[in-house]
Amino acid sequence: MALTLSGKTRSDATTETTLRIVAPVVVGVVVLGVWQFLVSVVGVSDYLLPSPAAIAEQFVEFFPSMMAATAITGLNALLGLVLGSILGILLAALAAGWRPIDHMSAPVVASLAVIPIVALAPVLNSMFGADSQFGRQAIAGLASFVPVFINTLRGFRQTLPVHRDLMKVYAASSAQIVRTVTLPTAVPFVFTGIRIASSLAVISALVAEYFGGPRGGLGGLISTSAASSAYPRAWAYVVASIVLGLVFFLVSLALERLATRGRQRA
Amino acid sequence: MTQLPEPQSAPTRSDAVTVKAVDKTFDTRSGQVQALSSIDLTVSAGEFVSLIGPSGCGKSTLMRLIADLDQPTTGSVTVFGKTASQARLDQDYGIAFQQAGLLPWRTVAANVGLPLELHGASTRDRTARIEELLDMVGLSDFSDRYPDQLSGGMQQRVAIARSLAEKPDLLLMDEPFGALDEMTRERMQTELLRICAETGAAVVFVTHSIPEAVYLSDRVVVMSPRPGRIQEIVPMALTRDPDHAEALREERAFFDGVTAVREALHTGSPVPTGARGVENR
Amino acid sequence: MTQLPEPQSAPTRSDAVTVKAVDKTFDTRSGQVQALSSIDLTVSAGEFVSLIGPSGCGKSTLMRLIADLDQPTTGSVTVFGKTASQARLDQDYGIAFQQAGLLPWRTVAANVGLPLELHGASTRDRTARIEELLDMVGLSDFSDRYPDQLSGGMQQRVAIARSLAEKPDLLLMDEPFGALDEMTRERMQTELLRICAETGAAVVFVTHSIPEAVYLSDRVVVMSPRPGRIQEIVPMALTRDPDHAEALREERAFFDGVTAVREALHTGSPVPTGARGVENR
Amino acid sequence: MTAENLAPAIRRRRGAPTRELARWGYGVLGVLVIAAVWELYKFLGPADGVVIGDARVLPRTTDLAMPHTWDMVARLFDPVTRSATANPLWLEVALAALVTLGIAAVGWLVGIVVGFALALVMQRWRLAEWGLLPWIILSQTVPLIAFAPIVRSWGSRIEIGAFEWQDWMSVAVIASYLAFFPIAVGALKGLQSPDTIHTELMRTYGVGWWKTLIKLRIPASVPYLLPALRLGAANAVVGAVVAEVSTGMQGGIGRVLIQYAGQASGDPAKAWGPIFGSIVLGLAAAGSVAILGAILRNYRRVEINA
Amino acid sequence: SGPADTGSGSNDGGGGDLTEVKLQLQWLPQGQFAGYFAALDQGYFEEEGLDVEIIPSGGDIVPQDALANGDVDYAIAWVPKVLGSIEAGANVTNIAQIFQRSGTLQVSWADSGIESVADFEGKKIGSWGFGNEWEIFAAMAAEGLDSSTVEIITQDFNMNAFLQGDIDAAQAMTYNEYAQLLETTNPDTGELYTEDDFNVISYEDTVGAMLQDAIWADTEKLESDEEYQETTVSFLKAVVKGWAYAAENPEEASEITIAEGSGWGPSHELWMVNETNKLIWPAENGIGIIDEAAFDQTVKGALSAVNEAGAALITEEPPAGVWTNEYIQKALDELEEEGIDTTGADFSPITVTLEEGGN
Ligand SMILES: Nc1ncnc2c1ncn2[C@@H]1O[C@H](COP(=O)(O)OP(=O)(O)OP(=O)(O)O)[C@@H](O)[C@H]1O
Ligand SMILES: Nc1ncnc2c1ncn2[C@@H]1O[C@H](COP(=O)(O)OP(=O)(O)OP(=O)(O)O)[C@@H](O)[C@H]1O
Ligand SMILES: Cc1ncc(C[n+]2csc(CCO)c2C)c(N)n1
Ligand SMILES: [Mg+2]
Ligand SMILES: [Mg+2]
Repeated sequence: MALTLSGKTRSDATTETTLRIVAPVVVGVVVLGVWQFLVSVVGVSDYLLPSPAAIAEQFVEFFPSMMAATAITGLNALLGLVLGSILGILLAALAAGWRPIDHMSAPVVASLAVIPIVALAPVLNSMFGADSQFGRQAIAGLASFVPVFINTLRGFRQTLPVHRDLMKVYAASSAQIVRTVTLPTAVPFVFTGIRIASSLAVISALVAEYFGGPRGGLGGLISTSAASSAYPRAWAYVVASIVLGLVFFLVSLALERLATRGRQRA
Repeated sequence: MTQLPEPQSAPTRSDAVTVKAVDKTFDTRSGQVQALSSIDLTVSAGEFVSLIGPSGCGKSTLMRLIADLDQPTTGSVTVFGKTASQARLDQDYGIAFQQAGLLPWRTVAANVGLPLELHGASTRDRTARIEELLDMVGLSDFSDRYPDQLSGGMQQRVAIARSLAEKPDLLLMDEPFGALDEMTRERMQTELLRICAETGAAVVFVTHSIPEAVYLSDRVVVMSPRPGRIQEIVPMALTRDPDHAEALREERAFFDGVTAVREALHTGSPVPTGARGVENR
Repeated sequence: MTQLPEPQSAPTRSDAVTVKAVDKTFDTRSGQVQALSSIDLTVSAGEFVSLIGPSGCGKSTLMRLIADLDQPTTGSVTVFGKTASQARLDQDYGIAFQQAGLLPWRTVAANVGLPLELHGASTRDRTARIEELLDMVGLSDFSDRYPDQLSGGMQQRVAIARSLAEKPDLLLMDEPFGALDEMTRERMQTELLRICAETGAAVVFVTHSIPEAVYLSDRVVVMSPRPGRIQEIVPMALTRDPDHAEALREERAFFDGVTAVREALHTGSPVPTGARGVENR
Repeated sequence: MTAENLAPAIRRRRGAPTRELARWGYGVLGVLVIAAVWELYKFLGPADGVVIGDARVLPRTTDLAMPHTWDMVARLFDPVTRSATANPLWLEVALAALVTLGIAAVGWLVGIVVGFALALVMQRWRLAEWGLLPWIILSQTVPLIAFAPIVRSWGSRIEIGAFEWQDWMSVAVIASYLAFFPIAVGALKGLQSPDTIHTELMRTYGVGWWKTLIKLRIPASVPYLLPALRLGAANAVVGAVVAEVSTGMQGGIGRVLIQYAGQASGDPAKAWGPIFGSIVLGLAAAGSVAILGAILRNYRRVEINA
Repeated sequence: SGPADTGSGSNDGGGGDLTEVKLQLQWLPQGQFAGYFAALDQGYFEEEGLDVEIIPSGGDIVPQDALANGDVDYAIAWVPKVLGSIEAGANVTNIAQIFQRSGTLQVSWADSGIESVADFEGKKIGSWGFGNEWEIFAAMAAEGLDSSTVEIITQDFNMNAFLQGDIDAAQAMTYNEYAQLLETTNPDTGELYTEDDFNVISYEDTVGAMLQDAIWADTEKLESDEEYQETTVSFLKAVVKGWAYAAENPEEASEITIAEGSGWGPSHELWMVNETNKLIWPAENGIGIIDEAAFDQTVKGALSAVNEAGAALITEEPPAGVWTNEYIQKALDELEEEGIDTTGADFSPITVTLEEGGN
């Protein structure tokens, strides 16, 4: 079946839309099924990697705490994402407008892109205080900053020469040029950056919880549960974090689609 | 062959464009490139002048100098008696490029209204003028569409409407129909002639197509390759009657014009009829 | 106007292409699109046939059916007496598109040699053939260059050399000169005629340009818009003499051919001379 | 790209070497500016930072929270501990970084194999793309620390002949989990990048999927693959460092990071050594992909915005 | 006397007969585990016919799970954490309670007024998490406080959060984090902090006290595998000798752990070995013997502790056979015969002066 689909240009649109949804669901169900089968029928040890059923059970049992934890981590990730994105956009605007800033920021941004959270978390906790969520938000912010900055800067460089000429022809002021051409051109790129940043923000906020700060977030609960061998519960929290990451990703994807709606790509 | 003396235009209005002894040299990584060399050209008000020549001969460069998108290395460019820069600030010309260059996030109406908006026209004036312009290019029904919902020909018509927004007395067009298919192109040409007749604007028109240049122009400026020079200026003797514009294309005078421009081009070009062997081996 | 009877080609060789009662319908999101409707066409061996028509009339689709890049909904396509698919596997045709479609990471020589390499020709045979082909298109000095170091016209010549690599008896060309400027285009046309004369290949040539079709073809197939049909087949009566190929463009017979094709086109097209108003308002 | 080359506004007159030098100069200047801002804020800012409402929006300026930049640098050249045999800090960090680099390289290679294999499968069967790609994206939202015990446990069960699972292999596997993602996505994009005109050309030559893959898709994927490999390399390093902490592996920079972080109360500048080390490590890993890019430069004649 | 090589000399060709044993630690190599490294270094394991590999762990490795999964043969872990694992299905047995006392402190500033667990109410209480927090919850439960009455803050690897006032009372091990405080300069005086600067609540003095470092073995193998039983006794004998060595030679022991990759400075390491010794010695009933009362108190505390997510550590009594003195007793008996003191009756700690930064 897959064979015939790949080669031919049989563009049955509705089939495609359906398959695009059904295929991943089938893959998911099959994997979960095989996993459950291995655990409950073949008898593979479910100690470290519990069965889907056991995880689901814990998920239901701890649902309220799951929600509360998701809210805490989600808020940190969101604030970090917003903060990092704003910083990224502003700095990218500076770098686009003034090349020395671009060159000067290059090594700093490259460094931020390769620095592990483990390295940064204790330092940020010391600097901003372990009793506030700010350290985690800062980490999520730094993680978001990098892709937003890179993509926004690229976006600012995408202004078509013909549009630039046009603005000059109209004797437009710098402010007018930015408003009518530069910004609208960059917007889809900014949103692409935000989409990439969204999952990073969640995972960073979550991992940062491993390294100090107030408790109650998903990361802390995953580690606490795992430390007392409550693996089904730990994985239930992992599922919650996946869902959180997915929500962030889908929302930012929707924003990106909205921002690029009705535009042809060059 | 030397340049023909320019025909004197009607003295009632001042000249639209005067290019005097212009040279243009670009600095590039691999050294200097002389794009234009001693260009002299006058375009009278209301006159339609085409620039034709092989790729890289400096047609676009010349047009950009007139539009003040670039400055000549030596020589001067005057538009309606002012400096090119002043003419640009005064919005004395409208311009259209090969790519329509519409802003994809604006509707057709908003694209056409862009120059008006930038220059602070009131919303009411703008709406009225946009309607008028879209009517002129036959796109009234499409004012709320986005550029990507239009065909290439329609997009180009929007760009032309936009270039006319400020009722300029001079239109600069750099291969505006280059991306269109032949049939659409012919239609657009006819339309452009009609619009020019309506508005009385002078036009500097860059093209690669001999028939297009012949069909549209009062004079065809044939340029030779680097360093770009004016090879010859061929005056056209076609009688323009907007109601029979199409028929023209099958007239003897038209074919004669084509032949004249072809020959002027081949004189300057390094690859005339018999020299093929030279290039191939 | 109905289809003219096809002129009988020399019976010594079988026909290059036979298209019989072909319909082609595409399924799209917004429903079915009929691209071609009851197409009948025969291209004799060694014959040069152009397809011309407004954008979207199905020229490319027809060519793709012949190349077995797509299958007809009904009807049959035969190439040298075999099915299109068999002909493709047998490498009975060479093909060139509007974009040269060279592989940017391969040198000119490696691009030309690609089909030979894929079909397992020995390195020695390959080198010899590549040399021959580059010589034919006049690019021997450029064999070690990369495509991005060539002008558009040169790239297109490489693509043509590549399409000739396996000495096909049929060349399929979809607007191969569409992206070139008029002057380069004219040179390429002349060159193509010479190559065809040398190799004796039949050609199916898609174009938007009337002069190009007229200049190159034995017959011009004029197509009408959706659903794509053959409007008329215009035989050309130009005497082809490779040594005076260029002069042809300024002959009466050439202009007559142009007029004939223009008229055939406008009969089928919904926008003839006077009907402009219909589209504009 | 070409549009940019032609755009007059962006053209520069200076020669390439000068420009390159200026770039580096600005880069160094950028780092110095950060250091200057750090010191300036440390000098001017209140000891307890700037607190608005409940949130401390600007950091504390104590030596504990923000050591002097010169102390951080000077600390690099002091011995790690008082013990007579102790190496200078920078050497200790460098040795650990090399260990991590080796492991990350293995993780990167595993990531390449897995990522590329997935990309091939997804390119070959569209249904596979639809079915797998969402999960591949989702996989990166799983905190990898959740795996550490599983990987170590499953690994320790592998014992084939003389081969025995080592601690560092667990770290490499976890590192590859981060590395494979950009490579799978980038390779898929790259393999799908050939224009229809090229794929159809191959079809007119009557060649099948494999030959098309080797002659067309793989060479065409290079411009997409290189940024993906660079991202993958950076991810492999980050993954290796985190996995070292997670599994408690000895000898790598992750271990040094937590060790010195634990000593930060009494020796605040010390903790910055391995932080700088991990940055240099990441930059080196990502930068080494540039060498690959130079080797493959003929395949990058068409640059893309990836 | 330096790293003596009593045992290493006997490694003459008998290497092939050694039984391979893997020991999983609960953290990175450091003085806390000096006895095991000393036993390795001094060749005590080899003398017992064992080829021991000591495996350190990091943040996410749970030693008792590595044991339960069969990855290792023995594991060091705190009793309350293992109780949780046992309820989750781990089948492991405590075979030697090395630490007789809890080494956990809750440290606050001398002027903070936090002098007992009852004072925690409304305060920011630091803990590392990772299952190290159950003593706090158990102690609070005994005072009628539940986890919602305090704000629990996860501490990271150092004491900066406490030093900077982010938390009111920090969790600290006598042998590690407390030393970290004492080797930090007080910015007000320019001198190191002293014990007088802090209030110290020791969980050992509360009902929340729980048993800590114990050696755990695979229950099933203990029951069915005779070879494993023998190995266990041999293993414990070597371990006891190792700890005895550490008690007598804290300086050498700390050098051994530094050589094994502990990254602490020398004075910190020595402090750690010395404080660890204090948690082990003297051992009235013999080192490693499990005191039933202490174990029951740990179980009781574990049953009463509920964390802030509402999860309990355990909900029912652990099964019988969760601990046994059988093997440690056998090991001690054999060692007594060899004339080794296993109670440390005359143990006396040394005095360690901490240097700045532990150096
Ligand atoms: N900004 C620039 N920097 C350097 N060289 C330039 C620049 N603009 C144009 N040139 C060079 O000047 C010459 C003339 O270019 P121009 O674009 O005016 O030619 P053209 O006649 O418009 O060609 P085409 O028909 O291809 O549009 C060319 O050789 C071109 O490479
Ligand atoms: N793969 C396809 N799926 C759906 N519709 C298609 C497909 N290919 C072509 N069409 C439609 O078939 C019609 C004919 O297309 P075709 O490309 O053959 O036209 P053409 O004559 O080559 O046009 P042009 O001159 O613009 O190249 C068009 O309406 C087009 O939209
Ligand atoms: C990431 C991480 N941080 C702290 C601990 C806590 N911890 C476990 S054992 C021990 C005492 C020896 O210092 C301590 C503090 C941990 N397990 N993992
Ligand atoms: Mg031009
Ligand atoms: Mg086509």
